[in-house]
Amino acid sequence: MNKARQEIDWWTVLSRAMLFSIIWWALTDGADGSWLIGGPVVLCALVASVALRPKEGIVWRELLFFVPFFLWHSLIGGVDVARRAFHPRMPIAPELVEYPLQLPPGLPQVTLVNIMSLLPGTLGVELEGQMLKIHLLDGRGDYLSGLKRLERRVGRIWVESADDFSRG
Amino acid sequence: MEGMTWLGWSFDAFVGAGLLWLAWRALASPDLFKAVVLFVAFGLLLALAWVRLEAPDVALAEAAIGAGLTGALLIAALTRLGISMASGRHRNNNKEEL
Amino acid sequence: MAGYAWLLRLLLLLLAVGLGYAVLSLPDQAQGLQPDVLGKMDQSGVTHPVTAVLLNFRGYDTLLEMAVLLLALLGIWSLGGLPEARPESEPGPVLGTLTQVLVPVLIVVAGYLLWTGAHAPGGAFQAGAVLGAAGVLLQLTGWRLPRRAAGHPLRITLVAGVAVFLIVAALPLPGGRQLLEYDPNYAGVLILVVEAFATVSIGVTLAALFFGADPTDKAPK
Amino acid sequence: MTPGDYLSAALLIMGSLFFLAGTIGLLRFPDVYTRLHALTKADNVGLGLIVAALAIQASSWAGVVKLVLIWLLVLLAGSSVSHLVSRSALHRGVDVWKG
Amino acid sequence: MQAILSELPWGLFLILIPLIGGIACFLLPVVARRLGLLTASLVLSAAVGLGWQLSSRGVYHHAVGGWGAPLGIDLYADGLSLLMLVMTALVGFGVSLYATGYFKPGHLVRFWPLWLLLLGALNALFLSADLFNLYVTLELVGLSAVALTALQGGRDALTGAMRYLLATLLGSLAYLLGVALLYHGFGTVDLVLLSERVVPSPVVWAALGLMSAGLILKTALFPLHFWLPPAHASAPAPVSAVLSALVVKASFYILLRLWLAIFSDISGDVAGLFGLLGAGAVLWGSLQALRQTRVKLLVAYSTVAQIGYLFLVYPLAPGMGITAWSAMAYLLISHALAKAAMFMAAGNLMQFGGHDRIADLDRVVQRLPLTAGAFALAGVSIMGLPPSGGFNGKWLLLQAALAQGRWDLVGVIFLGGVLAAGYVFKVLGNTFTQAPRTHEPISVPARMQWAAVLLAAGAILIGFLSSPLMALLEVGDPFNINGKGP
Amino acid sequence: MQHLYLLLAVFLLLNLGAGMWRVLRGPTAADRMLAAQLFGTTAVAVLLLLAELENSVALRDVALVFALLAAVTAIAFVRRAWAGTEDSNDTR
Amino acid sequence: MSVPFLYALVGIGLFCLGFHGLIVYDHLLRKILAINIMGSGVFLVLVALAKRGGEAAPDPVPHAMVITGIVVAVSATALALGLMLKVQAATGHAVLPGKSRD
Repeated sequence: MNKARQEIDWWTVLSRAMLFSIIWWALTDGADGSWLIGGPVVLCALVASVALRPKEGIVWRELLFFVPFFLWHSLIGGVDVARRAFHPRMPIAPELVEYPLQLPPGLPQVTLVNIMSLLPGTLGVELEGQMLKIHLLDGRGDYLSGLKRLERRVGRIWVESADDFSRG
Repeated sequence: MEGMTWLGWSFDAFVGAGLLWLAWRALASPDLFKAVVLFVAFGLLLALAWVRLEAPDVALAEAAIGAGLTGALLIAALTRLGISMASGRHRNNNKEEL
Repeated sequence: MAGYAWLLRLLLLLLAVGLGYAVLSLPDQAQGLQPDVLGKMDQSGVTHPVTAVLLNFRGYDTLLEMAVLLLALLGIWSLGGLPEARPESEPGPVLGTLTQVLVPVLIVVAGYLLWTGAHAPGGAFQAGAVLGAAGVLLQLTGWRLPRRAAGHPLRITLVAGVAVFLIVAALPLPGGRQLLEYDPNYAGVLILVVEAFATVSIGVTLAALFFGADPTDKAPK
Repeated sequence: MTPGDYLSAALLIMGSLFFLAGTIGLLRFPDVYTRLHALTKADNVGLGLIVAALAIQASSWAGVVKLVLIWLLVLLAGSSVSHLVSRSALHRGVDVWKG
Repeated sequence: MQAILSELPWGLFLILIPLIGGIACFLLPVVARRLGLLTASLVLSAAVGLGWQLSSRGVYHHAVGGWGAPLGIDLYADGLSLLMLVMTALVGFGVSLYATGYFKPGHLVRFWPLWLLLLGALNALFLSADLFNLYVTLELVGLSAVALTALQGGRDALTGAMRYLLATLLGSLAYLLGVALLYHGFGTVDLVLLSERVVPSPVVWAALGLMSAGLILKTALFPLHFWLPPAHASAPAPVSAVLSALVVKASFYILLRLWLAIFSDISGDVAGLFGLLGAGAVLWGSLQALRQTRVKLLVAYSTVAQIGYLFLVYPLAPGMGITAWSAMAYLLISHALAKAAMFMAAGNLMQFGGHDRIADLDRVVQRLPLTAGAFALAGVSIMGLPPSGGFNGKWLLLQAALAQGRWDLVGVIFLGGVLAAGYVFKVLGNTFTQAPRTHEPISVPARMQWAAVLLAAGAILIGFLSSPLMALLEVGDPFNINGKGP
Repeated sequence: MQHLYLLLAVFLLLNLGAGMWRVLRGPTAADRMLAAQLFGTTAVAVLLLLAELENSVALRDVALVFALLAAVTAIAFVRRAWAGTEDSNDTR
Repeated sequence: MSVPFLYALVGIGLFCLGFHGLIVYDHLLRKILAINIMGSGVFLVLVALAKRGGEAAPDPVPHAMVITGIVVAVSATALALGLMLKVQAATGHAVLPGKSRD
């Protein structure tokens, strides 16, 4: 009955309040007096956000490490696809493969699918249980090791999977 | 400054021509879904026209309505009409019935 | 039939040429109300001209315009339920997450557009539209208004914008002043109150337009 | 032009080229899935580079955060949509193009 | 007391009361019926209050927001606006009364908010002196009218409503483009200021064409009447009454205002065109009405014809001034009352017999005497027989035509009257006879019959009220009789 | 710098025009939808460039709204129009 | 001819194109699109002509009018789409019955 209420995690609430406040600050350019409206608005967003997803746990340090990794690889992804698009003979060999996931369901898996679509050669097509169908732009190369590395890094960001994917 | 004027002109000319072309195709294409997508694109281009005309208020309204609501409304209506959105090779499916 | 289409096109071409000629015959200088608007800005309660026109100088139009929006919803509700789309499948975790992230951000941005309307482009309608998009997104993810909120709470939210606007508009009347004549000292606050309610009402109305039928309707045909 | 301006200009031009690549891919690639690859990756990198270029020019930190926010939103929307579209294409039995 | 009453902003009440009433009916469906009737009576009293105010203090003027004309929006009421407002309040009250008997509870709950918003929108329209504000009210009127048409569902009503919606939107857009051109040409959308600033130019010509075409389409003047019969004939009876009596008059009113304020000086040729179309409408509409086999379609085509008479006034006005304009005033109000009564009577017949086929009307005179009487009374006014408002209108029109030697128009007026007699008696004749297919009557509530009788009697009564009506009409000199002159 | 912003805006606009070819050709509805998605992203870029050109906060707000709502039409498409598996005719 | 006039002419063009579409095509969805395109044309004329006269900030009144107009257009579109669905449910077709103009 009080399930939702019990599950409220104050760290989550606080971090999200911070996040929305930062967004508000960025939007209003830190104008004076904007908080008179900003306060209630951030509160509304917070309520909606908690109602939709009561909690999640991020390992902030790992997220910070992840950013340069992601930026670099998405740049590579862009260059890769651009190269294939511009190439006169269009060197692609698409393939649909299945990839067994180690990540727990929920945010970790969703993050993986979302990020995968931005990295070289991979596109997350379908998520069913622990099986992920991936569309590869070029099935000839070694995509498996890259995927495994990505999965590990994504796993470390989230509290629920951080222990299983810790460094070492 | 000469170059700026010229570039601005060509931008406006492309937007204007694009608007007319999209409107024409949206009305004339036999596939209703195509018409809806073209109309959504028309709305987005119109937002650029408002920007060029120094009407950011209108552009904001157009962006919010055109990108968020009209497209969704039209697509939902199209689905409720029961029009199948099959491939282009099966024209008979998505031509408007009479 | 071909001859007829040809004639129609010719007539429309003539119409276009005629209208185009009329437009081109206008002088190169605009002769609008811009000087009047700028001259009265200090009494309007806001510093952004478009907002001043929308909510003060021509606020009466905006009041009626909100009635139009409400009316469209009443019209759709009175149609008595639209044919249902095919039953929806599971939204899937990716869409669910997207909605969970976007909806709060949409709320913040709507609030920002409302706030910024007082001195820069933005305002109640734009904010309401963004809020409405959040409602559409929720519906597309499979979320439905809880039953206990679908009756009076929903109806009150839908009319709140018009109702508050009407009240604020009528406030000066007992004092012998005109409809919508704000005291310049309080104009800013009053406009903000009207806009805040309008934003919520517009957002909810747009989302309800997307939903289609009165959610309390027992048996949509 | 300051060194920052040169950097911005370079980033802007590169970003636009990525947009071009996305469009070329959209036109040349053979099926929905491959076109999705082209669109999401190239356009998001393109927008990222443009955002980076403009961030260099930005006058305040709030402006930078706003630009990054816009980019992140487009990234999120782009990757989610590409997943959703490819998923429903698969469900509807759109075959994968092979050589 | 009297001082306070004459100070009250009655015009604003006419707009605010129905808006508030509509919202209240939406929020409290349980008491919607009582609220609706209360609102309709309040609107009627506010209209009376405004009339009293006008007769004692001259034109009503209210600068919304206190800004004044070019920047703000002005509300304005003179004799002409008052005529429309009183007409709206009278028909509105009758329709409200009638609707409580006509609709089943489920539909009635949906009817009230839509109808009260329409009432408020009509009042706002008749009170506005601002072209863009008129556009907004025009859309408000159009959308609520369409929603009301489709209220009970059914194939004909839905397709009729759809056609109506497209026509009304098209008309509004043409009007709006005209407003855009006028604004950019002369820097204001206020009617009074525009009338001072307008000079003949291509922009005015284009605006004249667009706005006239759009408003004529919305008024359903021949040959742009194609959408009217299906919508008016298939809508629920009280809605048909409102559509024919009030809604088409709204766009006509705007056209008239535009004409008087701006366009009459610009072009006299267009008046001839209006007269021609009006004559076409009278003849074509009457002939079509004669051909119909269903009461409601017959009445709907009769509306097409009667709208024609209103346009016959334009070519006669320059020479005859007040005679022609008074004719128009009589025709406007008597047609509104009579046509509303006719549609209500048709609704009663439909409820009574379950159909409205003319040939199968089964001894209605004996079994539904009040309804048959209402139809007959309304018919007297529509035909233009004395003593009735319709007679006064057509008599004045005839005088104007005779005085100017417009024998063609005289012929049209006569022929229209004869044809009207034909279609009215076509219905009445069948009410006496026993139909080949008899049917079991379904009882019709008394208030539905009385509402029709009251409005029909009103149409007759107008004929006796010529001097007070004329006095009111001249408040504010809406037709420029004393001002610019012909 | 100003020249470059406007030049690239024109370039991106032309790019969009080329993308419209995909809307016309299809072949599946999803292909058409993709082009609309391209429109959204590109419009954000064009708006950001124009915002820089005119140094206008408002245009950045327009871009922000575009970015936020770019997904809505596509999601409506996926959830309403292209949901289900009953039609397996479209092979491409 | 300056930029505002260019856009105003495009607006006129859209108005006429939409008008043509409204008359010529039978499917109600297309008619609704046509009405919307006509509306956009009118709005374009309103806003474009407000920018005449070059460098000064444009007249805000037409902008406010267009925002009002956009709300009205959305309301009308939503109502029209709902009505179209009901017409299709009642008649089986999303076209108006009667004399088809092809």
